[in-house]
Amino acid sequence: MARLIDRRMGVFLAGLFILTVALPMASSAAAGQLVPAYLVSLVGKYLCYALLAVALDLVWGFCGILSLGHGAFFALGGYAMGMYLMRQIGPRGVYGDPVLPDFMVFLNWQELPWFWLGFDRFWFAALMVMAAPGLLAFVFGWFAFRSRVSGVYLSIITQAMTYALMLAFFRNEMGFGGNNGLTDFKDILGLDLTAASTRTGLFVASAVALAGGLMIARWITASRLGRVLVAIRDAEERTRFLGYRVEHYKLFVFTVSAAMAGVAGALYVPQVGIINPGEFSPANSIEIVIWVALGGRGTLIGAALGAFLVTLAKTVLTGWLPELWLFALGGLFIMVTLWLPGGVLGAIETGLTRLRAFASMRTKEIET
Amino acid sequence: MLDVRNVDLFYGASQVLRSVSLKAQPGKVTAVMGRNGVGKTSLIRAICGRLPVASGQILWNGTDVARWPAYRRARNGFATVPQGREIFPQLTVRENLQTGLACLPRSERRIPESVLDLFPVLREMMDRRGGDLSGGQQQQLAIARALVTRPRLLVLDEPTEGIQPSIIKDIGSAIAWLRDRGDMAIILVEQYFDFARDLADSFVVMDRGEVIQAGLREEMVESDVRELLAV
Amino acid sequence: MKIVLCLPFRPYLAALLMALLVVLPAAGRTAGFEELVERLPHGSYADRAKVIDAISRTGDPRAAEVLNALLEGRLHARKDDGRIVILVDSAGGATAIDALSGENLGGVLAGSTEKIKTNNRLRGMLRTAIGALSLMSPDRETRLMAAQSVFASGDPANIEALDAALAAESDRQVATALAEARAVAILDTDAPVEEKRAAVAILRARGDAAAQAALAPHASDPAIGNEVREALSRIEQAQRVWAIAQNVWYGLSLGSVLMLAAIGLAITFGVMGVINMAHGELVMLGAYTTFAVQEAIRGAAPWLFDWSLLIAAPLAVLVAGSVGIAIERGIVRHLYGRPLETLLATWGVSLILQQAVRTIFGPNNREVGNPSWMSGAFEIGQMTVTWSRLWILIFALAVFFALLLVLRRSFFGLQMRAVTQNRPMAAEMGIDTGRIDALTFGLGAGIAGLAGVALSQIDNVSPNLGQSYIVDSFMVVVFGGAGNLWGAFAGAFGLGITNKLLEPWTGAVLGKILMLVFIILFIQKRPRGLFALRGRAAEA
Amino acid sequence: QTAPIKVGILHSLSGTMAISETTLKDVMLMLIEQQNRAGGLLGRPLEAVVVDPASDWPLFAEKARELIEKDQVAAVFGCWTSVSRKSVLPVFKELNNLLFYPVQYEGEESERNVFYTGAAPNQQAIPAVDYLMSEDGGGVERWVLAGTDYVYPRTTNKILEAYLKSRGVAPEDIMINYTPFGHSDWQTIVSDIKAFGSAGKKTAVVSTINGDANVPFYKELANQGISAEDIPVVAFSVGEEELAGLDTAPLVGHLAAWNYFMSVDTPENADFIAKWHAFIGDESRVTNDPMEAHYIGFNMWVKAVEKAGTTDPDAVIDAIVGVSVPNLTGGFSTMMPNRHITKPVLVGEIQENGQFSVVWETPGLVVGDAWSDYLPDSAKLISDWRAPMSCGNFNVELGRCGGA
Amino acid sequence: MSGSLLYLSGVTKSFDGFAAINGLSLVIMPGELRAVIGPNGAGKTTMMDIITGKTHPDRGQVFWKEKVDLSRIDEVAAARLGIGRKFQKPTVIDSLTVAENLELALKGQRGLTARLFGRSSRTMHADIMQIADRIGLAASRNDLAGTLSHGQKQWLEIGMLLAQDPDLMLVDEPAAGMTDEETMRTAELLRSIAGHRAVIVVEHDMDFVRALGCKVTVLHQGRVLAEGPLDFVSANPEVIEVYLGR
Ligand SMILES: Nc1ncnc2c1ncn2[C@@H]1O[C@H](COP(=O)(O)OP(=O)(O)OP(=O)(O)O)[C@@H](O)[C@H]1O
Ligand SMILES: Nc1ncnc2c1ncn2[C@@H]1O[C@H](COP(=O)(O)OP(=O)(O)OP(=O)(O)O)[C@@H](O)[C@H]1O
Ligand SMILES: NC(N)=O
Ligand SMILES: [Mg+2]
Ligand SMILES: [Mg+2]
Repeated sequence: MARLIDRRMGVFLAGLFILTVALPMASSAAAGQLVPAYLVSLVGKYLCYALLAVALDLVWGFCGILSLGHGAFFALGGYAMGMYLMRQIGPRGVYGDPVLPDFMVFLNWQELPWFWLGFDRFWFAALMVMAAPGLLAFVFGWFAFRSRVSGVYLSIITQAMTYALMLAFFRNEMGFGGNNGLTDFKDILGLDLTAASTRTGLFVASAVALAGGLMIARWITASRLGRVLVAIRDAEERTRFLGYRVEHYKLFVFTVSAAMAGVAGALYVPQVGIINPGEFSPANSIEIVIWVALGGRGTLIGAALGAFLVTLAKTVLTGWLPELWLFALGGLFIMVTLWLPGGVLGAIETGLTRLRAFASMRTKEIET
Repeated sequence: MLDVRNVDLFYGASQVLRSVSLKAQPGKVTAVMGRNGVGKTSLIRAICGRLPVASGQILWNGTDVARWPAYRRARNGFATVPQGREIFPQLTVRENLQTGLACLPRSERRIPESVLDLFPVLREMMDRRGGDLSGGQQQQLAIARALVTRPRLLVLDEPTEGIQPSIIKDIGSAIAWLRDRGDMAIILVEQYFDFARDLADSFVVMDRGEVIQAGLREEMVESDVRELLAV
Repeated sequence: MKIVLCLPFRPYLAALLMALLVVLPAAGRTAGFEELVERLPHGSYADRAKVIDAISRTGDPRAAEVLNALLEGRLHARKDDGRIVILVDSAGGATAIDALSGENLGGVLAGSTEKIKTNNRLRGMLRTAIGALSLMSPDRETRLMAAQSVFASGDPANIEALDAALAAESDRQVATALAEARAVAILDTDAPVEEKRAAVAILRARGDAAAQAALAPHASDPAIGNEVREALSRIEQAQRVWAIAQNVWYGLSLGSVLMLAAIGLAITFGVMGVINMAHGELVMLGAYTTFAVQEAIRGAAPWLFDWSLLIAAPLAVLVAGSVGIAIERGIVRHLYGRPLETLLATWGVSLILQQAVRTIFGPNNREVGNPSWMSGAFEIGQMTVTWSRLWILIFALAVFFALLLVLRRSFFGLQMRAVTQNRPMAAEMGIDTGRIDALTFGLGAGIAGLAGVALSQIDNVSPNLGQSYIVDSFMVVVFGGAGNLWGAFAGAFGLGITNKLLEPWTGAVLGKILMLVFIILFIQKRPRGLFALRGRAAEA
Repeated sequence: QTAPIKVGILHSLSGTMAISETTLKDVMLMLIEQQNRAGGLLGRPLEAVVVDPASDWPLFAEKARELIEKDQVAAVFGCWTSVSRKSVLPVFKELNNLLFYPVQYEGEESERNVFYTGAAPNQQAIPAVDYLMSEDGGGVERWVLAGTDYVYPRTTNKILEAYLKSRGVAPEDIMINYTPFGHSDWQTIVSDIKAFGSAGKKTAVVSTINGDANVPFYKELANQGISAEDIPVVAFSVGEEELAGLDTAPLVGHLAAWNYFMSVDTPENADFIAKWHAFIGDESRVTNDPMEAHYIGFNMWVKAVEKAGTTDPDAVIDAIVGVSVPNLTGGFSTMMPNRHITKPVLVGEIQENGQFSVVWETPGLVVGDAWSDYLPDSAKLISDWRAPMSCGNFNVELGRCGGA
Repeated sequence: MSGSLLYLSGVTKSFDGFAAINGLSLVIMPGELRAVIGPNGAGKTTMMDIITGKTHPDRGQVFWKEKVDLSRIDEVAAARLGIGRKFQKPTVIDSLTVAENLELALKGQRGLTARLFGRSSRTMHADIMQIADRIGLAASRNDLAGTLSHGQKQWLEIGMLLAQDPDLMLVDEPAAGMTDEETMRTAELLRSIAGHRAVIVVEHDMDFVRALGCKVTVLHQGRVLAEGPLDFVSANPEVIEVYLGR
């Protein structure tokens, strides 16, 4: 365990813990709403993104698989949760149909499609949250890795995958609500989604999931298996000659990562209140890559920080500079690449080292 | 003539060259020797301009070129046969040779026959991709490519590595021939002692980034040098 | 649940009603040409239809011109005295000609006349009427158009006119058109069976969808039903073949668009290995350059309009190319050896470029017109080929082969490939890598700009233009095999044609999905694209 | 008390929808400025709070929450796509605020907190089809329903299909075609339309093609030489703004159905256009239907606030039903109890100058119908947010409100 | 061949019509040390590619322990059968340390779960230390392999081969870039290894080959030109002509 939590991870988890405890408290009525209540869900959303970034960093940073389709796994997890939430509405839909969601009613669907069955049960949905993206990743990866598709070729076909899914989910015939997606959720596990306590619960769940995701990723990468992953990233051919079934290793992390992304999506949906095919858009997946690159690839915590920072910047800037924010965000991306080659985390660490060196110099000076 | 003076070089925080000095004169071969990892290649790279030196001078006919970009040095007569060959894998053999023409005025942009005479195997492989050649063939191509630029300073980093004996002899005589033409200064990094001894006019022996012995061939005692190269 | 609220106080509705009351009785009796023309501005569209019909029957020699002016929206009523005038463009504005007397009434002020409105139905009628009236026109083109519009109407009332025209016609093509128009009309009369059979044969020879539509109602005619059915099945067969040809053409044309969009990327990404997310925005800059050029031309030198694209093309290369060079020198240069970070930085660039264009040109679509040589279509057999698509195809091929020549045959091309394969070694061979890098990136960007000029002819010119092509461009380059120009070529046309052959079967949405699935599967078979490098060289 | 009243503006200023929505942000700023010049509201100045939801649907919800919770706006004017509206809906319900939605949409919705100032299908689609069936419209018998594959076109086409069948159109005379968002290669579809239209019966295209795809669609129509006399296209999403990106000369005669056209000749409209040009500083900028919808919606809100004497949402919601304000086509629009408004329906023909010329209009105003009469499950529902019904989905068969 | 470890029979491989290997036959017995020499481009590396499953021959068979046909399996399977390889161009995992590179190569489980749950044992550490010592990299065992010099990478790769402990080692030009003394050390090392396992060495350094003191196979144009003790083959006029030079 000690090896799992190094200093960096320790500091991060401690920070996360403080945030998890402090934010709901500060926003509660009891504390006189030190911060607006909506921050709980907002930060919860960031945490989901951070988990997604960690999932991508696991495959990209440690195994060299640049997936430009991770948004698809996130979205599938989100849809699995969304379907559960839709079924929870029950007869409270506008047409009062006890089974069919509203979008099916007005487009004349007569019965629930088979793939919606079971989603009225939470355990089933929770399983599907991981199983659906996991299975997709497994099947996709099985073929791609076995055929030794790698590098940009792999990146582009993952992009093709998410793009194809986006188009498919846009189709109303698919039975997932088309462009409008799934919305107007009412409650989860019988708890009112608009209640502050539910929100806090989801927020805490997201924090726990992020911590869990980080630990799992850390456990994998710090294990002896992690070394194989790095070997694959740096010299795939060579690793084969050492007798490692490269495709199995890739498949394993790819699937784990997809399931992790699915969990992130599932926690995201009840907090933002909608899941729609836009989540499958290639641009979304590229954004995930951006978070990781900005935070520091191959560092896990950097990925989480990157997601947090970029989405926070987006929130702040879209409100503060609605017509100029793209300039600011674009400029930020350029500056980070040019001036912070190790990403934000790298910069923080070099900064800290310098500071420490400076501090120790000062103490020495004082001593002498 | 090339005069390297007190060059320091770092990879990040670790210093690999410490105040290294070396001279190379036209018509002469300077051999650089040393065990693995002592900094020979790093020195070569500093001379060619691939790596920036932290301090020191690289004088080329009196001008300090230490801050010049690599291509400018090449255009002023530097040519390199790097360790590991560094053939352009997806260019054909002919195109690999043609890259050296960038140093020459437009009117002289031709591959000289003399270069191909030196390595006849390349003639047969003109249209094959460089990356498809065998290791030894690539090494020959790398030397030929350097010669296409009509250098006045030729730097060879372990040119016999991976070459069959008969061609090593050919390369040896080629270097001797180039030396004897008298217009070219040659720096030869070599671990193959006999080969170096036969060609060199002067020696530099390095250890841990420093020159530990230097001098003319006549001044060098074989057993001493072998001693220095041993672990 | 629908409630219609009537609000009778709406003023102009009431006025319309009044006008109706006045005009309606007049339409009943036969009237002279002049009176009919005077009546045109008044009444509803239905009334106007009756008036037009009556005018075309007067046989008045002025009828064709008046109706033509009405069709083209040049027939106006003067507001002060109600005189009907035809407006003709003249230097410094419009000149009015009295529709009845032909008297030149001099220039008119904007707003002093009111256009006599038409709608689609009236325009259809007008075309037929004008057609019947201009079958004998001295101008060949006019006669041809006339024959075609009479064909479209299929009105037996025109048979006499057609006969007369046919007798006088010397041009073969016009004569055929007249005969076809007559054939359609004959089918609706009770002409003798023999004559009808001949008509069926003529239409069968014509063989297009219009002939099919004309024949179809007579398929169960007891007299000629057999011939008609036979002719119809022949036409259908021929059309199936043409449909395939047509789809292949569509595929080629889609392919040419994909190639144009992708080919710049084949250089920056395929050859240089820079994941250039701003590629689409460079295409967009080319399109906006075209817009700016056209805007300038519209303002300063309208006669140059047909040349606008030729002027825009080099400027687009310049604009996009310079931006490309700026991106390379400012950002990408520092990131060689860190290819994935170029993704982050160029994504930033793309955001900035998008927003910059939005700020400068506004968020809306901008209008880029087609020069006359890029407008319209021509037919090859039963296949329609639009000029814009044909020119884009030619343009794409020209760009492709020019680029191929540069890369393969020029010394610049050689240096460029050497630099991208091993930058430090290239420098040691005396190649100014910085310059070559900048020029290569600039070349890729410039070609993206060229693509923008072409795309402005068929797509939106909006800040989103680039985003809509970037994904497809990457697919094309990778499908073909990065690093190989022929790969981009084969990728673009392969995907274009496959897509267009799929589309009629599956519809556009499913077609696109299948296309993507196809790419995914294809890459399994050829993990390094269609034109993959093989052998050791590829691994090195 | 002179603390400003804040008004939220929730329109995308970047991303794919910026193309349509940016103008709506501008028109809102203009309306607010005018209101302030006229003395504000309840003696307080109005203050616009502009945010950019960036065409990102979940971000719409986030921004809506931010506007309401952080900025404490009194009402929000915003959204274009249905999905963005769906995304923010729960937020407005939960936080009990007002959303004015200015775009034509598929209907099937009636929420207490949302005011639909754009057209419902019965205020646009059905009258347009009626027109085309009429003698003046060319007596169309064969129909191509072409749309982008998403909910608005799907629903509208479902309604139209049912409506056309109820008017005796045979199923083989209806062709339905869907394309992806941003579809740009229309060669195949346009030639299919041509083929479908050459069967002898008068054919028309009803287009629910979404914004971006329209330009290439019309360019292809023009290039393949489909003239409005042969096969007219009537569009529900193409207005003056979309035409501004096109050379309209080859498109003359194609149609659009809206509740407003810039060319409408009324003093109110002339005044509006003049003010718009002055505000935006560009004489070439056009106006369009959703802008009018915001004009109406804003004035209704102002009037309701004045009536209620407060900006308190509950009070305004109660006050606004029945409020009637002038629209720009020479009449008045009234907020109905079902949260939709009364509007005239106009059919316009594209002119060479990029404007529409009105060729037909409904004799009176049409009330927006939240629940289509042509969809079986929806026909049973009516909406009336006044007491005692107080719901948006009263089921006449069951005699009670559905859902929660 | 009875009792053979490796048996190539009539193997042919062409690239775009050029026959790199042309009817090559070769037998290696268990524990044998064999030197393969031959002109540049003779097909030595290609032969190793074929034995390790990287390249599949157009014709001919490659038998492993008389049973397994190596021409049908891939590199991973070949490695798991016990065939280890050092490349002509040294390839190590740049962002792992020397010790980690060795650990990765260390004989043992290659399976996913084993590596995920397994922990490194004391004996593994000892083995790694011992090998690092043997290749002269003990001091730099915690340096990243990417920062090693060319020759050091050669050594590391040899070390990885040792760690793998295969039945057959294919060593492509191990002495390239080494000093003469190191070259001799390498020869000694390989000699000591042989016996327990078979070793095929490709080298152009005749002193080195002599030091190996084993049977020599001369390859030329993809087939065996001569075979026997070094002195025997180096007296062969054809070998002198195409390879050694006069
Ligand atoms: N990219 C690098 N980063 C950090 N250190 C490096 C790098 N390249 C080489 N070194 C270190 O620098 C030192 C000198 O390396 P160099 O390649 O110059 O040695 P060399 O004398 O050429 O050795 P060889 O004979 O093995 O080629 C070595 O200790 C090596 O570990
Ligand atoms: N993938 C390939 N495509 C084309 N030619 C190839 C390929 N692989 C090898 N060759 C050719 O096959 C021949 C044999 O190459 P190989 O590398 O096996 O030689 P070698 O005996 O190892 O030479 P060296 O001693 O120089 O390393 C060479 O002429 C080489 O050019
Ligand atoms: N509501 C619309 N037009 O999406
Ligand atoms: Mg070296
Ligand atoms: Mg070899």
